[in-house]
Amino acid sequence: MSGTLGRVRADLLALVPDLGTWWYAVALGPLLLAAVLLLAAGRRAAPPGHRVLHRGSMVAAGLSALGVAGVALDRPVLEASWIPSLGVSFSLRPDGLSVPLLLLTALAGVVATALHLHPGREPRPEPVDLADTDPTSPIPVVRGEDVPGLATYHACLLVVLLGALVAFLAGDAILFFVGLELVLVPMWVLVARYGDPGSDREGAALRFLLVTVVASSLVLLGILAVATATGSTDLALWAGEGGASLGRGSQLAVAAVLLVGLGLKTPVFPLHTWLPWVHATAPTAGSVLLAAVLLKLGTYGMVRLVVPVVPEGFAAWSPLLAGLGVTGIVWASLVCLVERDLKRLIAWSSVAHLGFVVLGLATGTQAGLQAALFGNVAHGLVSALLFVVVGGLKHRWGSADLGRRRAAVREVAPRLGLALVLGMAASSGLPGLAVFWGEIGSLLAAWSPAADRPEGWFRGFAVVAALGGALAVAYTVRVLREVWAGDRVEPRVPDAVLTERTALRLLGVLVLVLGLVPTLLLGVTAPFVEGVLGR
Amino acid sequence: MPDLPDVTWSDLQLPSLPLPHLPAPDLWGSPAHWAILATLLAALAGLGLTGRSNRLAAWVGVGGALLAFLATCWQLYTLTQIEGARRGAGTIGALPLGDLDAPLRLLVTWPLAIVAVTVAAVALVVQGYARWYLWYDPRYRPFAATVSLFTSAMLLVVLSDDLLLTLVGWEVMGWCSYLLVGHQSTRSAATRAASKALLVTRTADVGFVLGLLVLVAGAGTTRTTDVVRHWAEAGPSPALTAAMVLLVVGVAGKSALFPFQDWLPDAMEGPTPASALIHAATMVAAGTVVLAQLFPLLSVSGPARLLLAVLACVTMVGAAVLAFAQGDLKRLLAWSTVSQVALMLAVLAAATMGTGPDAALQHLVAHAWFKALLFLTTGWLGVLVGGTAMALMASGARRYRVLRHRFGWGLLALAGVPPFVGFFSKEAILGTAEAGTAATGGGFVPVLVLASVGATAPLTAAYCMRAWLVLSRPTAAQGHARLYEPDPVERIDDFFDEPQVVQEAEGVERAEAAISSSARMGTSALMLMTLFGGVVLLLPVWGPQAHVDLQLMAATLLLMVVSALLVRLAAGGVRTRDAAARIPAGVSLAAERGLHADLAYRVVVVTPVLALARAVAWFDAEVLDSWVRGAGVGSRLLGRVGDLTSPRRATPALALVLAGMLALAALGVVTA
Amino acid sequence: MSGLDVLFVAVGLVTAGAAALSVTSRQVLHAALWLVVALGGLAGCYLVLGAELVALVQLLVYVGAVVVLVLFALMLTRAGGVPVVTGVPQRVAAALVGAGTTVLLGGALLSAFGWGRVPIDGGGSTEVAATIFGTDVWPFELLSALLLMALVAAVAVARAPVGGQDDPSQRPDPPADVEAVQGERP
Amino acid sequence: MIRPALPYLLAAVLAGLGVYGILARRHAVLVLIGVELVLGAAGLVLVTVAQTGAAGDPGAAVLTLFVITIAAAEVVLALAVLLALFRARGHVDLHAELDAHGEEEVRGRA
Amino acid sequence: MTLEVDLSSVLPVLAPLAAAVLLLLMDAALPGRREPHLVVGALGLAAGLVAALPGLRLAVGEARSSFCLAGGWCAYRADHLVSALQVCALGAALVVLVLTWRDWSAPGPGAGAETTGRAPVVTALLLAATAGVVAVPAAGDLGSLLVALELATLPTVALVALVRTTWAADRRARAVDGAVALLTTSLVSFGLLALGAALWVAATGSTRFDGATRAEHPELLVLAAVLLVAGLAFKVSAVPFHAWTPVTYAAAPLPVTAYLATVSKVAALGGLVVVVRALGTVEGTTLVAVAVLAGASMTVGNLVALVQQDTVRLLAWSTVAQAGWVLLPLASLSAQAASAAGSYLVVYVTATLLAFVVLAAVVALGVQARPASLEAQRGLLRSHPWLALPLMLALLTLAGLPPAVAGVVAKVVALRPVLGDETWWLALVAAVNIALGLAVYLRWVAVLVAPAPRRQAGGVTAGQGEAGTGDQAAAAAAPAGDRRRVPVRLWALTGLLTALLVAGSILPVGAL
Repeated sequence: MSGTLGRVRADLLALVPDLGTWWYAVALGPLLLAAVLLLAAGRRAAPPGHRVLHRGSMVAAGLSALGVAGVALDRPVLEASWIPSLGVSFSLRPDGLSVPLLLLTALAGVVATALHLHPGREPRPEPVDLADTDPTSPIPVVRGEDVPGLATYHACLLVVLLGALVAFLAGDAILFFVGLELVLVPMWVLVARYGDPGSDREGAALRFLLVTVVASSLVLLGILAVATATGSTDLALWAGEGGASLGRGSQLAVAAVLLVGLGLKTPVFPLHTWLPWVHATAPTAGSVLLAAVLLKLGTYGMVRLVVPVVPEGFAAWSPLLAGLGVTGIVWASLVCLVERDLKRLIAWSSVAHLGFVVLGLATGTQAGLQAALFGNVAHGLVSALLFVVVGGLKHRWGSADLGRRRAAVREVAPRLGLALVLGMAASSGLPGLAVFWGEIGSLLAAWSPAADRPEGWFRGFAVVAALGGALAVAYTVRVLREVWAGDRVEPRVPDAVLTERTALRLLGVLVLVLGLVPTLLLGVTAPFVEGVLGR
Repeated sequence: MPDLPDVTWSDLQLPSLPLPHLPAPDLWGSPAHWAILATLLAALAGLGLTGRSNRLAAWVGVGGALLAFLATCWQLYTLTQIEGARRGAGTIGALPLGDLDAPLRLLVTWPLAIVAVTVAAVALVVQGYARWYLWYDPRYRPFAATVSLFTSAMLLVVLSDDLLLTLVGWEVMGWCSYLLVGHQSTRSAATRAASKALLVTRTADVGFVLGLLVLVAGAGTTRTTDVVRHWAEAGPSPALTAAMVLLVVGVAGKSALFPFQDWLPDAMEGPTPASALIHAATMVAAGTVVLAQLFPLLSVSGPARLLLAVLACVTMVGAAVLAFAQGDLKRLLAWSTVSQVALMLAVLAAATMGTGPDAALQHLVAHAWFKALLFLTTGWLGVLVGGTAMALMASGARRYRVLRHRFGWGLLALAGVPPFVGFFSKEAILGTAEAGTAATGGGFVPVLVLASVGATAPLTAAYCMRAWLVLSRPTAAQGHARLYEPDPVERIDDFFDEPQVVQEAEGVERAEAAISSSARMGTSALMLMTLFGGVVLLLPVWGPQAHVDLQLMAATLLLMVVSALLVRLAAGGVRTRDAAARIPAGVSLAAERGLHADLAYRVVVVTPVLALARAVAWFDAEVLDSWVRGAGVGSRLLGRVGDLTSPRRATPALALVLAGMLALAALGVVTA
Repeated sequence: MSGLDVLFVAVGLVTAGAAALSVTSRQVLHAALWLVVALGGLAGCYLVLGAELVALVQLLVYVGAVVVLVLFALMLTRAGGVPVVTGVPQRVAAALVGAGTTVLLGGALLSAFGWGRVPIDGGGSTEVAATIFGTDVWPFELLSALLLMALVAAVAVARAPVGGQDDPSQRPDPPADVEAVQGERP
Repeated sequence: MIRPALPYLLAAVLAGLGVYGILARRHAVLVLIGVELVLGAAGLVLVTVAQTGAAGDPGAAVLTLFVITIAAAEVVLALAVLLALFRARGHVDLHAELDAHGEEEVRGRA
Repeated sequence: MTLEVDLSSVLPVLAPLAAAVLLLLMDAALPGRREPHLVVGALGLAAGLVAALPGLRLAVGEARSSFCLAGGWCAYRADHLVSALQVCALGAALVVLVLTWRDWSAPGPGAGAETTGRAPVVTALLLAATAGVVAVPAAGDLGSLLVALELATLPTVALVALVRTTWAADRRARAVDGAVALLTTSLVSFGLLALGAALWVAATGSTRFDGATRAEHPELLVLAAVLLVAGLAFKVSAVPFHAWTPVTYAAAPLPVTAYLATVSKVAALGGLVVVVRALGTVEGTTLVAVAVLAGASMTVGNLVALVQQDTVRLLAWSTVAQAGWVLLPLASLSAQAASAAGSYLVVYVTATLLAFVVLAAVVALGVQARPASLEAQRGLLRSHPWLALPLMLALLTLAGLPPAVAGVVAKVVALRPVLGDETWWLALVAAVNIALGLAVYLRWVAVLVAPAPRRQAGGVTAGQGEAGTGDQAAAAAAPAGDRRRVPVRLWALTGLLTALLVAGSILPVGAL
């Protein structure tokens, strides 16, 4: 079977035109160009209508996705001197670790740009008589609309994508950092300006920004410490050295700083409190990008900057990291049982999923790392899917408060309902859908961690994580019971529109494909994992 | 009692027939692939591609099941052509997980192949039946797809040679049961029951997953045969015991053993085809399949066996008693399922390596036939009379002659009356348990199992008798019965019709009065299997068997007859001929509510967990988050303080300068 | 204790005493006059140390020009019309900081150079002059620019209409002594 | 022969007195006096270093001259500014509010 | 004793000086004319700039020097870093000159009365101060350092005090207040500097900076260095020597504030670099003082900047914070550290200048009563995108956030020496301050990005001239409806500086 896949891949590769490093131009160029054009267009007194902006942005994201696909297949290496005095080069070097995330980013980009932006509006009034229905309550518009600042909105989306792609592609630590930082301001604008007007969006945006900037600063410290020790900022060289040029104390310190920084971004348990706020406030596309791309930067950073670079330091911290990850799983799942805001609930479930990812990482085994990488991508897909659904529902309902009375989604919006069921099922680790393999892999790895990890602790973590898995089902059931099932059909809300359907289909199919054939992804990451831990 | 000769099972078995050696070309993978893929693809296609057409969805669902059935039959045939009758097959390729070997392979052996055929057959019947049963249901399409998926998952469990694949099938079934039970999501009872089913089974699955982790971690592979070999070679160890105990807990959840039993009767909220599928051949029986696959490990870990035996025996007897007291036929069948599945598991606990686990699988197969038949027939009658409560069902078998044999044969098989299929499987179980007793010299577990089985048999007979008495009660006005008899049911051609929304009312009416040919055919097939399925159990392909103790058999049959007569006697004075009416009302009510297990769940698990969740949420918002909020507020406050205290006069500024200088200088001198 | 030591102690005591009075005197004018004494004493110290040129410059520039300038400023600003000293707490703090400075500096210098005696062998005036016009010509040139600019700036600032009580139309004359400073260039 | 400790001590005392003068006085001119004392202390150290052989080159003495001259230049400008201050505010109190506007801004907010 | 004199290498100092003197002479010869003076001044600065440019190409170890002794010591020594600082200072001064062109060339309202003190004088002062700034980093001995520093400081005091005669009397008085604040601090700092210099000589036995290798009294040397650093730190506005900064910045005319915030800082850093380099040659010395100063400056500066309501004050406190960043690398006392600080300073100066130029343009627009207040700039991105975008770029550069990669690289460069030394506590303080700083600048950016408020008609009345900055009175005099145009020279400056930052972001040159 894998032989067939390999052949298929070879055939596909033969079909792809060999553009070499020009792929990068295709992948990054449209984003940059379109972002600039959109920004300029938004400045005009009479900006173009939403159709033009929306389509332009989608075309840019689509083109870029094509380019990313080309990059993923061709894997060209670009090396150019950038800041010679610091020894920093502009090097783009995709590998088994980054390719899945690149593709995920491109996909998330297409989805995010495809979704319509709607002007924030007040929550729909609740029917006075709860038993009765309120046929006059307005049905919200879910198609494209002329929203003020739409051009800037799309430009911000594209810049976020650009930054994330750069970070994932970067073969140089400083370049990675630049990419990491590039996403912050547009994301901030997205939340602060286009977020839910009913909540404190400025506060949430600022919270996001400050937390992630503290995180970035710590990452920068770590990067610089390693850079001064090794005398280079080349990530491949760092990984090759395996921390040889750092003493144990330095490794511990660097690992601590980097892990705290990246843990804030990921986010890992006690540093997670910003995430639900931001998710609850961000516009749907922002949530999609945040979940599918930005959080990935944290875990990617851990795998890229910590695991191979300061192995000794990482090994020392990994029991703590794993413990925090596991705590996060249970913690977030418990909160999900009582959370009243649906969007926040989904955000909490993200925390739980990333707990599994962190647990896998911390085990230090190939199985764990593979599972973590898989779980990472799977979480990106699933939470993007869920945020598309939940964001859509929130717009339709006027708020995501579960305490409000509303029509059963299954009755009034079956397409959204199906996507919700799929997403929640995947989120609770239903096998055959993507998340399962990451979770079970993490558990397997945690039960038999690497030789230098305390086995007893990790087994305990595995037990707790398994319990967390059961809690995930509990909150899934809760959501489906409260949102999906039921007999109310008023106030009516429209079902998924074309853009949502397309996005949901795209994500749903991928969730399913990855769940059914996990080897597709595991095969891509395996060489990298072997290279890191097989030494 | 006269001295009866000893008979071993092999004496009863059919002679091995020489089958012609025909070429067995395997096109594109093995039949196992086909069986699983056909149903899986049917599920996906049913969800994604059928659009709004119920007819297409029906074709897809039934077609998938048919294909799976054919594939499993073909698989039986191919097994006869293979030396050793074991056949492995790969799936999606090994997972590249570094040191951990995860080949994800399938394996077919004779017993499992027969189980697979049974599963596929029941699924096929259920699909055909569902098309009729949900004729006017706007959600027929997702239902059909879910049934397909469910079938696929069960087949995967049955055919899997990899613990991961087993887990996949295991969990998917749990989810599908959620969707099927909660099919009528507008009814809160259905949603509640579905949630409960999923939650209870998934909670127990934590044990399953952990047990699996232990096994896999020890063996370094997920391949079941290798795991079994590894641990069997290693011999009994605490780790193995722990793993098996955990697995037993997981199985207990899925199979509704005590203390997880309560979800199953509630799951009757689902549509009847779903009940038939879940409770006859698939999910609840999956534990039996898995433990049978791991039987060598179970047999060497005493505590796990003990646990399994105790749980199963308690459940077996208790459920049989509760079944008797139910006021709803479907719930009676549900409790009966609980009891019967416990029977299968109990025999696994009692069996030794000498006898092997096949008696459990035999009972699984037998149970699949008759329980599916009973459920589907009950559903049919339910449609005709508008509910499944005993009061509504009364005289059903008299009013509708077409149902009479279906009910009668099904109940006879359930009670284990010869020559029905249940008789053979029960005898196999009794024999195996007795063999276990003999092998261990009267060990606690086999004795317990033997005693419980012995006790369950008459109890089963009793509730079967009760049901039959109610169903076959002479109708109050025989004239009415005549009215139905000339043309008992109308038929509809469901595979070529499409219910129209505008004709919904008419459709309902028709469906109430009519049965489709496919549904009728399916139940007929099941009926036949109930009668002749014993032949399958007598095939020479089953593993080493215990001998049959004719004395025991006779004693059991005698007990059954006695209990049936007692029930008849008890029913005598009751107008409805319902023996359960003799039970005090309070007891009866408690029994119908599953002895308030719900309350226990809520007190023991749900309330504490929710309280913990609230505490956690509060802590998170008020304490953990405070550092973020505090950072914001604090820095602004500090800034304000700094702004207000920053000198705006020259002299204080100079003081700051000089004091700063002094401090710095002192610092410099100290650190120099 | 050599004669030079005794001499220095004598001059030093005078200097220190005058300095102390100049920073404590409540009379503004007295303070300025005590400063004259202190700076003069300092020049004396230089003389004792054998640096005649520096002593001379000190006398000329400070006593002759700066202090005169200060006195003029005092008169022009009508003695300021403000309380002379700050409140007690600040004075205590000031004393602490001052004492700290003394301790720190004295400690550092004494610990570095000890209590021993050394001969006075500084270069003569010619050497200093040679250095100024030879080696240190660059800072010297810059210094001349500095003085020029200070002068220009002082004139401009003093003449600038600054608002407040001042009426822009009545521009006062610049301080008459500015040129005097310029004249004292070494 | 001389004990360099003596001039150093005097320099320290002068510097301390100067610092005290700077901090304890409100009158701008008196603050200026404090600064002059500190500068005097610096000069004394320099001269002592130059004259007791601690310095390798005669730059130390020249530096004293530079310090004195710079001080003079500063005093010139300082007095001009003080004059301007006096004309603008009617006092030369260094303890007076210099940033009334900012203060008012802050108070307005608080 | 022979002294090699190479006039071409000291031309960056001499050219502005000569121009200043020429200006004063011209003032005598051509009373009443203003433009020629400014042209001469600009030419002088430009000549200095051009003369300093070749220094940028120097390799490591090479230097353009003058006033050299046979032993290899030079009183003036400009290597690559120093030349870069000089170019930066001269360029920034040129920008300030252009910024202030109209102010200083325009006649006042009364016939013959001048708007700004005496325009030729202020120009001369600016030139002289710049010459001092340029001379500081090249100083080879304490004498040159002290004199050059004072040359760089004293004229700025006068510049603060010399304000437009058209301003309200109260406003002019406040300028004097600002001058007093600057003056007193600079006086005391000079006292410290002098003491430090004396101790330095006592410790090393030489006034020359190459003599430090044979320090006989290391503890004395450290004390001297601390005093020198303390004396210099006031100029760079490091905490606790910063108190004058907000007062003076808010009081001085906007161009002068810009000058203080940019060119003056070069002098301070130049002095620090000289000291640190000299100290770096001494074995086993550390300067915790610099680390403490850096940490305290950035923290206090950012915290207080966070609550400011006036952009000039915000920039003042941001200067304090940025001073911490400039000082940060110097905590490690290495040659690399000096370059790092220099690089950071260059980026900082460019960004700050850009911010001030845009601020001046906004003031020139005169649409609000208090154009420098933060609220007045709400919605600037909508109303004047081509002003707001450069301003945002400048702010992001100061914050160190992409797309202003130049700022990121500057932060990277500044942090590297600290991490090379593994001074983790300082690194962590810096990390926290990146976030704090971001909050500061993004608060401003958020105001720019926010939707514009509804402007009530006639909200501005003439006479509300007490607000923060420069062309206030004139701005207030204009009725609200009359939207004045931004002068071309401001556009040119904005464009130039933006181009510099953008170029630096695309192709960051990194360390010097």
